Order: sequence, then structure tokens, then C-alpha cells
Amino acid sequence: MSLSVDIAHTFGDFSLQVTFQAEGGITALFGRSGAGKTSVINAVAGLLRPDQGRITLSGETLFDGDTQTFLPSAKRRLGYVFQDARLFPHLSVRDNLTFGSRYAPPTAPGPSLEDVLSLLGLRDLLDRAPGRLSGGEKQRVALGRALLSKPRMLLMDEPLASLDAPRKQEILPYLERLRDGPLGLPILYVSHAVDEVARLADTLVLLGNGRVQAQGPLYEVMADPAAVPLLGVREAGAVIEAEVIQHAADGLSRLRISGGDLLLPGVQADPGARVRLRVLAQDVMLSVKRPDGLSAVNILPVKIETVHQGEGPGAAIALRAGQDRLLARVTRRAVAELQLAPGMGCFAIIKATSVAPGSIGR
Amino acid sequence: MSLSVDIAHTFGDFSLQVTFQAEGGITALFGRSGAGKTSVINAVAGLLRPDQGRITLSGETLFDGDTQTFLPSAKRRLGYVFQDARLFPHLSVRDNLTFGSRYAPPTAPGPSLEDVLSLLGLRDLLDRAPGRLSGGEKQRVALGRALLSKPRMLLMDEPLASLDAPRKQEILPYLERLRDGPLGLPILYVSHAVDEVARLADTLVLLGNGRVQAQGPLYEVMADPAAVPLLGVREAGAVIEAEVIQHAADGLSRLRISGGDLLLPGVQADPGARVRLRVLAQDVMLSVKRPDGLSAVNILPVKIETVHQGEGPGAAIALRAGQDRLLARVTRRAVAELQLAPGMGCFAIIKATSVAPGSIGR
Amino acid sequence: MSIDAAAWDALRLSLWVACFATLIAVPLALWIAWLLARRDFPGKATLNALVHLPLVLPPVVTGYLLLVAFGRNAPLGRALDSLGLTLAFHWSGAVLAAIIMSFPLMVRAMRLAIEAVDPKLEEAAATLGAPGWAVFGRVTLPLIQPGILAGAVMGFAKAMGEFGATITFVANIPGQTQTLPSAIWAALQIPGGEGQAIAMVLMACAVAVGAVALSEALARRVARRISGA
Amino acid sequence: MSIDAAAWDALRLSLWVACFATLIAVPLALWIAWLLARRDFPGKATLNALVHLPLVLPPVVTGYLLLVAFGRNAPLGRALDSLGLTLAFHWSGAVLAAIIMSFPLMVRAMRLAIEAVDPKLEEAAATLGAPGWAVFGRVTLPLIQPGILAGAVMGFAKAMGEFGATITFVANIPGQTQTLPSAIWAALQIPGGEGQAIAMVLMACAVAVGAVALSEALARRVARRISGA
Amino acid sequence: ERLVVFAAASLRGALDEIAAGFDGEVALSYGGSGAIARQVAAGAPADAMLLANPKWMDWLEGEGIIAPGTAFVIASNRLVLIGPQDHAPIDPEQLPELLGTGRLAMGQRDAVPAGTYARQWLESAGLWEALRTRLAETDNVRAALALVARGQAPFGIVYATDARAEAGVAILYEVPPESHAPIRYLATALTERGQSFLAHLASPAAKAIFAAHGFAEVSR
Ligand SMILES: Nc1ncnc2c1ncn2[C@@H]1O[C@H](COP(=O)(O)OP(=O)(O)OP(=O)(O)O)[C@@H](O)[C@H]1O
Ligand SMILES: Nc1ncnc2c1ncn2[C@@H]1O[C@H](COP(=O)(O)OP(=O)(O)OP(=O)(O)O)[C@@H](O)[C@H]1O
Ligand SMILES: [Mg+2]
Ligand SMILES: [Mg+2]
Repeated sequence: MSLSVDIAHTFGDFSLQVTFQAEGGITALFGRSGAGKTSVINAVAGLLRPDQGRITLSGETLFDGDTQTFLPSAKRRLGYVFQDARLFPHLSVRDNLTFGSRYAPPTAPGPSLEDVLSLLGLRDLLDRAPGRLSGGEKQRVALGRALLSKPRMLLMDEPLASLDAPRKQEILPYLERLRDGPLGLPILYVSHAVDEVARLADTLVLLGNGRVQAQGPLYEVMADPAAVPLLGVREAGAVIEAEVIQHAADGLSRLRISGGDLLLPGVQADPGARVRLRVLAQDVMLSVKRPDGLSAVNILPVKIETVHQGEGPGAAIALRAGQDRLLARVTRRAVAELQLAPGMGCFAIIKATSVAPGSIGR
Repeated sequence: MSLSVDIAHTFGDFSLQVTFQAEGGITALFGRSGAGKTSVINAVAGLLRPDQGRITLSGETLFDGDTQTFLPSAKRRLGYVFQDARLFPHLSVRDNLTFGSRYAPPTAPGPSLEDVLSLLGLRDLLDRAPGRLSGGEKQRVALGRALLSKPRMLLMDEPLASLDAPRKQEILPYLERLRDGPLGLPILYVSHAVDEVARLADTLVLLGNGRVQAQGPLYEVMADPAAVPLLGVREAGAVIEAEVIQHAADGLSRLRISGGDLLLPGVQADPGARVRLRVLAQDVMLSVKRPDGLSAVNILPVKIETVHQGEGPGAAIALRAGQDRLLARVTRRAVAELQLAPGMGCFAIIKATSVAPGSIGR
Repeated sequence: MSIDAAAWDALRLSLWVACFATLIAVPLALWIAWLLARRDFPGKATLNALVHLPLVLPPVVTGYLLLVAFGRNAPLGRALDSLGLTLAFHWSGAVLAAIIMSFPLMVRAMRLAIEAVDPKLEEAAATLGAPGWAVFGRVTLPLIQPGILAGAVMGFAKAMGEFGATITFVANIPGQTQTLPSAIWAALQIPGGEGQAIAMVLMACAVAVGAVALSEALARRVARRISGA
Repeated sequence: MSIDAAAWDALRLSLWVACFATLIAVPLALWIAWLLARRDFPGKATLNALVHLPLVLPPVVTGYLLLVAFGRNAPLGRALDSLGLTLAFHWSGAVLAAIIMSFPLMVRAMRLAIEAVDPKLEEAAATLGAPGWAVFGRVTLPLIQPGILAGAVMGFAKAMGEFGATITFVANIPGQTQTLPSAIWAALQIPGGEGQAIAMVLMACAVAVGAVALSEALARRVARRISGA
Repeated sequence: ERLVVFAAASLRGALDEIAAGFDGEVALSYGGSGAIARQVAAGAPADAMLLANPKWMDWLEGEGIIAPGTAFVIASNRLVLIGPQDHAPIDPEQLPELLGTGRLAMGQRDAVPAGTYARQWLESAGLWEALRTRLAETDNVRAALALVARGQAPFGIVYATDARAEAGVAILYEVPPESHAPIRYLATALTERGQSFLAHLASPAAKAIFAAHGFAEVSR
């Protein structure tokens, strides 16, 4: 299933001109407040009719400005989780949740009410009116409502912004399962939170000021030192794939990446499975000689590819470990003292605990 | 200015029973979705009349269930930033912003419209109707509106949840200035984001299920290994105060804490100023001997105070560096291999870049 | 037939006519209100003015126009007649007059309610796959219940009180078209008839009080459901 | 006096009376609507029923009651008279009749609008320090403008069309208390008067069309402002 | 200062003409007899009044609003049975059959004077019992006329003055005046200035106008 968006629209002073492709999986729209993320997602949902352009989903034209094609929202079968929850105030939580189920083709696959209730912790709220829910509870109901309409694709506009970290940690794996399960449910996901994006997204579209600033597969965009300022210094970091080798008794697991083995805690996948690791640039230290007596247990030999000096006191360093790319953020002083330069070999020290379970996916 | 809250209230199944004191500065209410944060803040604002209890602000009784005292919202002069923005739909952004200014005593100190416009980036939106704003823009207007009503105290219900990281980095220092400036504006701040809380709060109230789970000065609650599960493993970490000694040409600054000196980037304060540092437990590594050849430039001699083994594969280790307390999170395997135990002396390695500018305050 | 019996008859008939008129007018008014609130079409302004016309014209004129449009010799009247729906001197004619007279009140209240519905909720329903009619039935309609109720109670009250158009169109036939207002009017035309008139006015008041109280009780239930309080 | 001149006089008087009545009734109706929507007090049900009463009673009865209460020989009428406010047989009486008759329509529309206002917005205004009246004036009032407008246009139309109560209370004195509906009715009372009546009915229609068009234009502006679209 | 005269609506056509010939400005306020009587009792600023229903004049006397015996008859009228335009005259005895399922239009039997006279005639003609459930009673005689003119009711009983002027109907039978109480329009002055108008009403010119409108002459 592939979504292709190529639209232009103007609101007063603001002009939106966005072209991107999403080939299944999760596509993240990332950008600052007012960048145009909600507008794009509205156009895909059929709530905004762009001035011109074309939107297609798996070959079906949802909108075409040239031929005046505009498929109404109700026929698009896209589950939209709104930035504001937009629950139906006159319906109970239960009726909100099941609102859309009768319009889906009976054979369409999708989660059951039971699944959604346990995932989102809504069981005790079923008979509650939306006016009596807390902010986060509303958002959860909105998410459940969209899931239960058995959509062909999910559109999520900051669905987790008002949720606490533990709840997010429950929902994120579920979204991954939706993406990876038999449904292969594609998701268009708007978020400000880089860690969510890094964990979930297959494709990353960086929006700024109504324009696409960068787009491409997550691994590429995230490991590109030039994207660091767009993502935020503290949030930049490479995403790499690893194979689970074995679990040890103390909870650490051995994972293999092309450049060597890593010991990480909290890995749920079975041995043999492939998982996604996010390694924050700031969690990677560099050492010119192999250190010992350190609590960090992950030490990889790497080669420096580029040294990208930003405007501040830090530098982003692209590293190659086997076939994988890593990103390290160190001070300029360290660059000078250790004489770090492209082509140089050194050791990357990755704290075992700094790859949190939350950023391990797939 | 001190706020004292001692209330009990019941909504159907949910019962709220909360007692806490906030002695000026910023008090963070932290807790999971549905914990009762909005309910508490509503009671303080006068939008919820608790079944019983007492709320006082600087000696003035806002609510007293025994004497049936209930000061109406309008007389409390508390600036409330709602979880949902609640802008007046019929007023332009400008009129929303200035709505409350005429009710404040003319001599009351407070920011000017100009200040707020630049801080929140609202200058281009002044004549816009709220219906034409993006989610984050709405939230910014709501924040500006509360600030411009010149309140005695700010009540903020997740005001930054829908804002992007760069904007947050602009607003947080401003809130700190409000707190520390001549106004000494106290703030009651609801948040899910530990980093915001750690950066801003003076007092931390951990709410769970309508009850206070832990409360106290931020330094104490944050450095308590027992609070790690409440805050989230990845977010735990001590907060310490440091004095700025000098800024070097490469952007690193030397800061002095009681246990030694640290070199950190992005410190804005002048030499001599005291700043607050948040040192995430997971950013602290332990080494039994002093390491060399490392890109990490901050190495402090520390003494292990307690070793707190959690349920997972990690352990939280409380350290004393001079008078300051630090928290390190290491794997159990490291505890075993390095034979870490209370009373033992070792070296804490703190990556310079891991104390991001965002978590340095005051 | 004693006077009192006639008054009771008139009351019964009035209640019947008013209930019937309200039942028929509510869906019709809802449709027109929806058209006026949500659609653009040629002739919208005309339709809108037409709906208000019975308010502006003296009821006698409305009654006369009804006679012209639905009389036995008028094509429309004849067509209805052949369908077995006789309006002339029949309570159904009184129902028609009551519908027309209460129509502006109903349409206005319902339109106001429809215009107050947040289109974002309707959009949300559409994204969940609900076709247009389902969006209306499951979202718009429940949300405008207070407006429907307000329109219905105003329309009912107006239908109970309608006099001029009714008597002009279907005259004043005891048991058939003599509604309470007609009876009250007749009583007032006779010197010393005030006593009887007062008795019937009190009946009308009782109905008004009852209808209003009922509608308030319903409105409270609806409001509780909608606000979720 | 030529017939046409009398018709123009009646039109002028009706417009004057309807405008005046609307101007007075709007704030009053708004207050009552607010009381009914937002307050609880003893006698609320009674007040509510009372407001609806002019709908339920035949207008003649309302006129008769007005005559009894405000006639020149009635204590109330005499008291007002001595204050220089003559109601009976004066255009100001027609205004009073129009106010009373249009009141239920206005109150209902406004109440519906008030009840639809999200109390959260009013709460937000209160937290910004706005006292009760300011919350009403700066938040509630602007948000209910569509309701006020709807009430006003219905009330105006009703005031233009009011006949039974008016003719009973202030009679039908040309140039003084003869409103357009009274003139139309009088024209219909003589053989061959239909021509005149039709001319005046057309006048009334023109006014209705104009008032409705004006209110729609205003409503569109208001709606645009409120929705911010 | 213009004279204000309250008058029964059915007098309107003639009265407008008569007032035009009066030396002075006259405002004529038309209404139902009951309404006028009540308004006068409530202190209406009328200089004179003309009622179609003697009962209300009696009521005013009884209430002490006007002095007994001051009211006098200024015009009279006749009842006629009307039907469709091209219908042949009929014998009232046939009325019950001719009506078929239709109804006989007339003023309300108690409230409208024309209705009361019609009822008296039907009673004296022995037709009341057969017809009383087959009536279409209206709030004024003009409405009854309209019902017949529009074909809504096949027959009706109205004043001759109304029937004459309506092209859509034919007079099928002239009701004998002695079969019901005399149809009398009563006038009375309420002020000094009203007297002059009443005097004008009694003038030959006025009488001619009444006659031209079909009102019957009355002998005092
Ligand atoms: N109806 C409208 N009229 C005028 N401008 C609009 C309208 N809707 C949106 N905008 C503007 O378009 C821009 C993009 O809005 P959009 O809602 O898509 O932003 P966003 O990326 O979702 O932001 P946020 O993260 O704050 O929700 C904003 O600058 C907004 O002010
Ligand atoms: N009016 C109400 N009636 C019944 N229950 C309510 C009502 N308002 C809130 N609650 C319940 O009270 C609890 C606390 O709600 P509150 O809004 O204070 O939570 P919160 O901590 O602000 O959560 P969130 O982070 O999701 O906004 C929730 O479980 C909620 O469902
Ligand atoms: Mg958005
Ligand atoms: Mg909340």
C-alpha cells in the first residue's frame, strides 16, 4: 500500500506545497508548530480540499485537482486520530468506540473491542460520557475509535502528546504490531517527539514552513549529520538494525550488528529476531584506544566518516561500524584533543543502559 | 507566596485526596493520565468545588469546606493555561491575548504584549481568528493570554505538550525568569515530561490514582533511587546546583559543584551565577579507576551511598560527590563485575554533551 | 349539549390537532431548517421568506390563502380530496392551519440548533466511514435535540393557540373544527360570556403549563446526555 | 383620505411599532432567557409557562386581558396615564401588545443559544479575572448573537403581523393605532376590499422579505466572526 | 381635531363614503361589535360608535357606560341565502337535500349577529334541527361569504349588502325580515362632537349612501 501526496494549498499568508511518497509502514511527519502537518493530514483525510495537486492511495485517486476528483472522507476509510480528540459528546465511551465499526466491510480485518480496551486501559470508562474524561483518557478513546473503524490506513495527529510515558510504552509496540502484522496497516504519523518518530517510522518527512525539508527512509535521514539541526541536537541519533543472539540471566541480551556485538537490557524479541535500535548521538563516546575498567560494556571499533561542525560547541560525527552508520556527538574540544578526523579508526563506547527498551522496535 | 492544598473530592468511582504545600517557585504536579492533575488544578482555580478541604494562597483562604468559603475564580487572579486551549472563538488572537488585562490592578506587574508576542512568536497571528490556528499556535495564545492577565500565580496544565522542542527551549527559560524575576511568580505546573519538570520545578508532587505518592523539594525527590519507577527509568536523574566559573572559547564552560569541576556546553549564565544541572542517571558511568583517553571530559571522584536494585536488569546507584547527590543507572552485570557496593569510592564519568542546555536552569 | 361539554370537546380537539400538527411539522421543519442551515440552492432566500410569512401576515389572510390553495375547487385541494384527504371543514384542515402557523417558530429554533453544531464532529463521523445520512442521524440529530424540543414546544403552543387562520379556513364546527381558541373567542363575543371564556382560558393555561413542564423535563434529560454531566 | 394613503400610514405605523417593540423586547427577552437558561429560582416554572402563554391563548384574549389591565379605567392604566404613558388606544399600546406576543419567540431562541454556549469558555473568562457581567458581555453575548438575531427577526416579523391582541387592545384608528394587519383585516370586511387587501399583503410580504434578508446578511457576518472562518 | 368613530366592520363601505361627506375630519376605527363595546367601556377615545349587535348596546347601557335610550337605529340590513354564481333560486325547504355532504356557511350562531339572525330564521322555518350539524360557522359574515365564493361551501347565509357586491355568488333566496329579529345598526354619541356626526348620519345624503350600498331604509 503506497500513499502519494503532491499538493499545494494557500491559507492567507501561509502556503503549503508538499510532495512525498509513503511506501507502507509508518511515515512520520515531523516539523515545528505551524509547519503544516495537520493541513497535510487533513488533505489526505478529505477534510481539506487542496487548491491543486493529487493524492493517491495504492493507485486509487483520492484527490485530483485537474480532474476535479475528490473522494469524500467517508469513502476513504482512513482512521483519523485528531489532534483534539473530537469525541462525540452525546455518546458514551463505548458508543464512541464502536461508532465506525458498522461502516467497515464485515470482512475487513481489524482489532476487536476487547483488544482495544485492554491496550488503551479503557475498560472502566466504557459507560462514561466524554465530558467526564481526563485529557489523556479522551485521547485514548479517540485512538481506539479510529482503530475500531478498521481503516485502510491510520492518520495520527500527535496522538500520544497527552499521554504519560508508561502508557506510550504500551501503545507504541501495538502500533508497531499493526504495521508489521498481517494487516500491514500503514500509518501517517505526526509527532514532535523524535524518540517516537525514531522508534516507529520507516519513512521520515521533515516539514518546515509548508515545505518538505528532507525526506527519505528513516535510517538515512536520521544518520545524516546535516539533519541534526532539523531534529534537535539532543534528539539526533542513528537508527540501526540488529539481530538478537541470546538472552542472559541478568536481563541483558546480546545483539549483533554488522560491526560487532552489543549487550542491551530489556530486549523482548526472541533470539534470531531482528530489532531496531536507536543510538542517540550523545550516548556515543569515542576513545582512541580500547578502554577498560568502564561500566559501559559496549565497545565497537569504528571508522570516522565525516566530522560535521555545527554552530554550537558540539560536533556531529558520522561513524561506520561494519555496514551500519552511527552518529556521535562530542565537544569540539574533544575533536581537537583527540584529533578526530575522517578516515581515522577509533572505538565507540555505547552505554548499555542508554539504549532504552522504548527505542527498540521491530 | 505559598499555596497550601488539602482537598478531598469524589467523581463517581474516582476519589481524589490530595495534600501538598508549595512554597513559591514552581511546583510540578506529575502523574499518569487520569491521576487527578487537572482536577487539582481546577480546584485551585475555582472551577471545581471540592467536597471538602481547604485551599489557601499566602494566607488568603480560597476555599474552605468547613466554613463554606469559596472565592470565585474571577477574584482569585490565577492565570490558568488549560489543557485544551479554550480560546474565545469570536475574538481575534489580539483580543484573546488582552482579554484579561483590564481586570488586573493597574499597578500589578506583568509582561507587556510586546514581550509575549516575541516570546511566543505570535506577532504574525495577531489578527487571525482562533479557528484558523494550528494546534500549537492555539496553545501559545492560551499561554500568552494567561500571562497578560497579570496573575498572582500561574496554573499550567501541560502547556507545552503540543509544542515543538525549539519552541519549548524558548519558553522554558522565560518561565524560569518569571519565577526568579522581581515578580517571583509562583507556578503550578502539570506535566508528563520529566525533563521539563526537572528543569523547572522547585517542588515536585507525584500524583497517582488521586493520591500524593511522593512530594518534596525537587533535589530530594529526584535523587531518591526509590522514585525512579515513579518517574520512569529513562527519565530519572539527580538535579544539582553549580556555580559558573568561566566560559572558554570553544563554547564549553567550567562549572563548579561541591565535588569538583565540570565542563559543559551551552551555559548561558554569567560567571559567578548559580545554575541547575540535571544529570540523567543513565548518563553517568562508573569506573573503578580513573580512565584516560576518553572523549568524556568530566570525571568526578564519588562515593557510593546506596545500590538500589530494581525489577529489571538495571540498578540505580546513589552517589555522593562532595555535598551533592548524583544518581547513576548501570546494569546489574556491571554491579557484579565491578563489585559496586555502598561506601565504595569510584569515579563517575559524565559526558559533557549529555547535560543539554535545556536542562540547565536558574 | 351543555356549555361545559362543548368546552371539553374543544379542548380535546385542540390537543388532538396540536399533537398531530406537531408530529407532522417537526420532521418537515427539521428538513427545511437543515436546508436553510446547510445548503445553498437557488430560491433559498425565497424559501426562507416564505417560512416567515405566516408570522407577518394577519392569520385571516393566511386562512384565506389556505382556502385559495387547498379549497375544494383549488387543484391542490381537489387532488388531496381524491386521495381521500379532505381538508374542508375537517379537523385535518385545522391541522394544516396549525402546521403552517407554527412552522416559522419550529424552523427557526431547529435551524439555530443546527448552525450551532460543531462541523468538526460531523467531519470526525465522516472519517469513521459514516455516510451523510448516518452523520446526520447519529451525530447532528442527537446534538440538536434541544433545538428540536424547543421548536416542538413552541410549535405545539402555537398550534394550541391558533385561531384566525383556522376559523377562516375550516370554520368553527363543534367537535370537528371548533378548537379551544375558537370557543374562547365565541364566548367573548357574547355579553356576559367572560365566565365561560375564563374557564376555557384556564384550560389553555393548564395545557401550556403541562407542555412546558414536560418539555423542560425532556430538555434536562437531553442536556444531561449531551453535556455528559 | 385616499385608501392608498391609509395603507401607507398603516405600513409606517406597523414598521414603527415593530421596530420599537423589537428594540424593547430584545434586552428584556435576553434577560428572561438568561434567567431561564442559567438560574434556578422559585417560580422559574411559572415564569417559563407565563412566557409561553401568549402563544397558547387566542390573541383576542391577550388583547382583552391587556384592555382589562391597562384600560383607561383600570388602576394600572390610570397610574401609567398619570405618568404620561398612555397605552390604551395609543400606538404605544400596540408596541406593548407586539412585545407580549413576540416575547415567547424571542425568549426561546435566545435561551436555546445561551444553553448552547460552552460553559468552559465562560470559566476561562472568569479565570482571567472577568466578573460575571463582563463574562456575559464579552463572551456569552457575542457567542449568542445568532440566537439574538434569530429571536429579533422572529419577534419583528411577529410584531409586524400581530393583529388580534392589537386590535382588541388599541382598536383600529387610522393613522393612530391602525397597523398593517388591522388595515388588511378591515379591508377584507367590505365587499370588493380584496384589491386593497392584496396590495397591503404584498407590502407585508416585502417587509418580511427585507427583514429576513437583512437578518441573514447580519447572521452571515456574525457566523463568520464566531467561527473565525 | 378629528372625530373618532368606532364602527362595526360590516358598515365600512357605506360609512367611509358618508364620512368623506362630513364637514370635518373623521377617523373610523372598524372592529367587531363586542370588541368596540368593551373598548368603549374601557375608556376608548371615541366620539361616537356604531354597532351591528344590539345586545352589546344593551350591555353598555347595563354597565352604565351610556345613558339608556340614547342609541338609535341608523340602518338596517337583510339576510339572503347565497350559492354558486350560476345556481337557480331555491326554496329553502330543499336546502337539507341540496346541501348533500356540503355545509351551510354562516356567521357563528351566538357570537356573530348575522349568525344569530340566520339561526332565528332557520328555527322559524323549521330547518334548524336538520341543518344545525351541517353548518360551517365563521367568525364574521365575510368569511362565510368567502367560503361560498371559493366553492368550499355550496350555500351560505349572509347580509344582502355583502352578497350584492360579490360577483362570485348568486342570491338564491331573500330571507323574509320578519322571520328573525330585525337587523339593526345602532349608533350612539359619546361626546358632544359625536352628536354632530350622528346628525350627519341621519341626513338624506347619508341615507342615500346607505341605500346605495344595499342597506335597507329604517323608519324611526
Ligand atoms: N483556516 C486557516 N486559515 C488561515 N491559516 C490557517 C488555517 N488553518 C491553518 N492555518 C495556518 O497554516 C499553518 C499550518 O497549520 P497546521 O495546522 O497544518 O500546522 P501544524 O504543523 O499542524 O502545527 P501544530 O504542530 O501547531 O499543530 C499555520 O501557520 C496555521 O496558522
Ligand atoms: N466530571 C467527571 N466525572 C467523573 N469522573 C471524572 C470527571 N472528571 C474527571 N474524572 C475522572 O477523574 C480522574 C482524574 O481526572 P483528571 O482530569 O484530573 O486527570 P489528569 O491527571 O488531568 O489526567 P490527564 O493527564 O489524562 O489529563 C480521571 O480518572 C477521570 O476519568
Ligand atoms: Mg497540528
Ligand atoms: Mg488533565
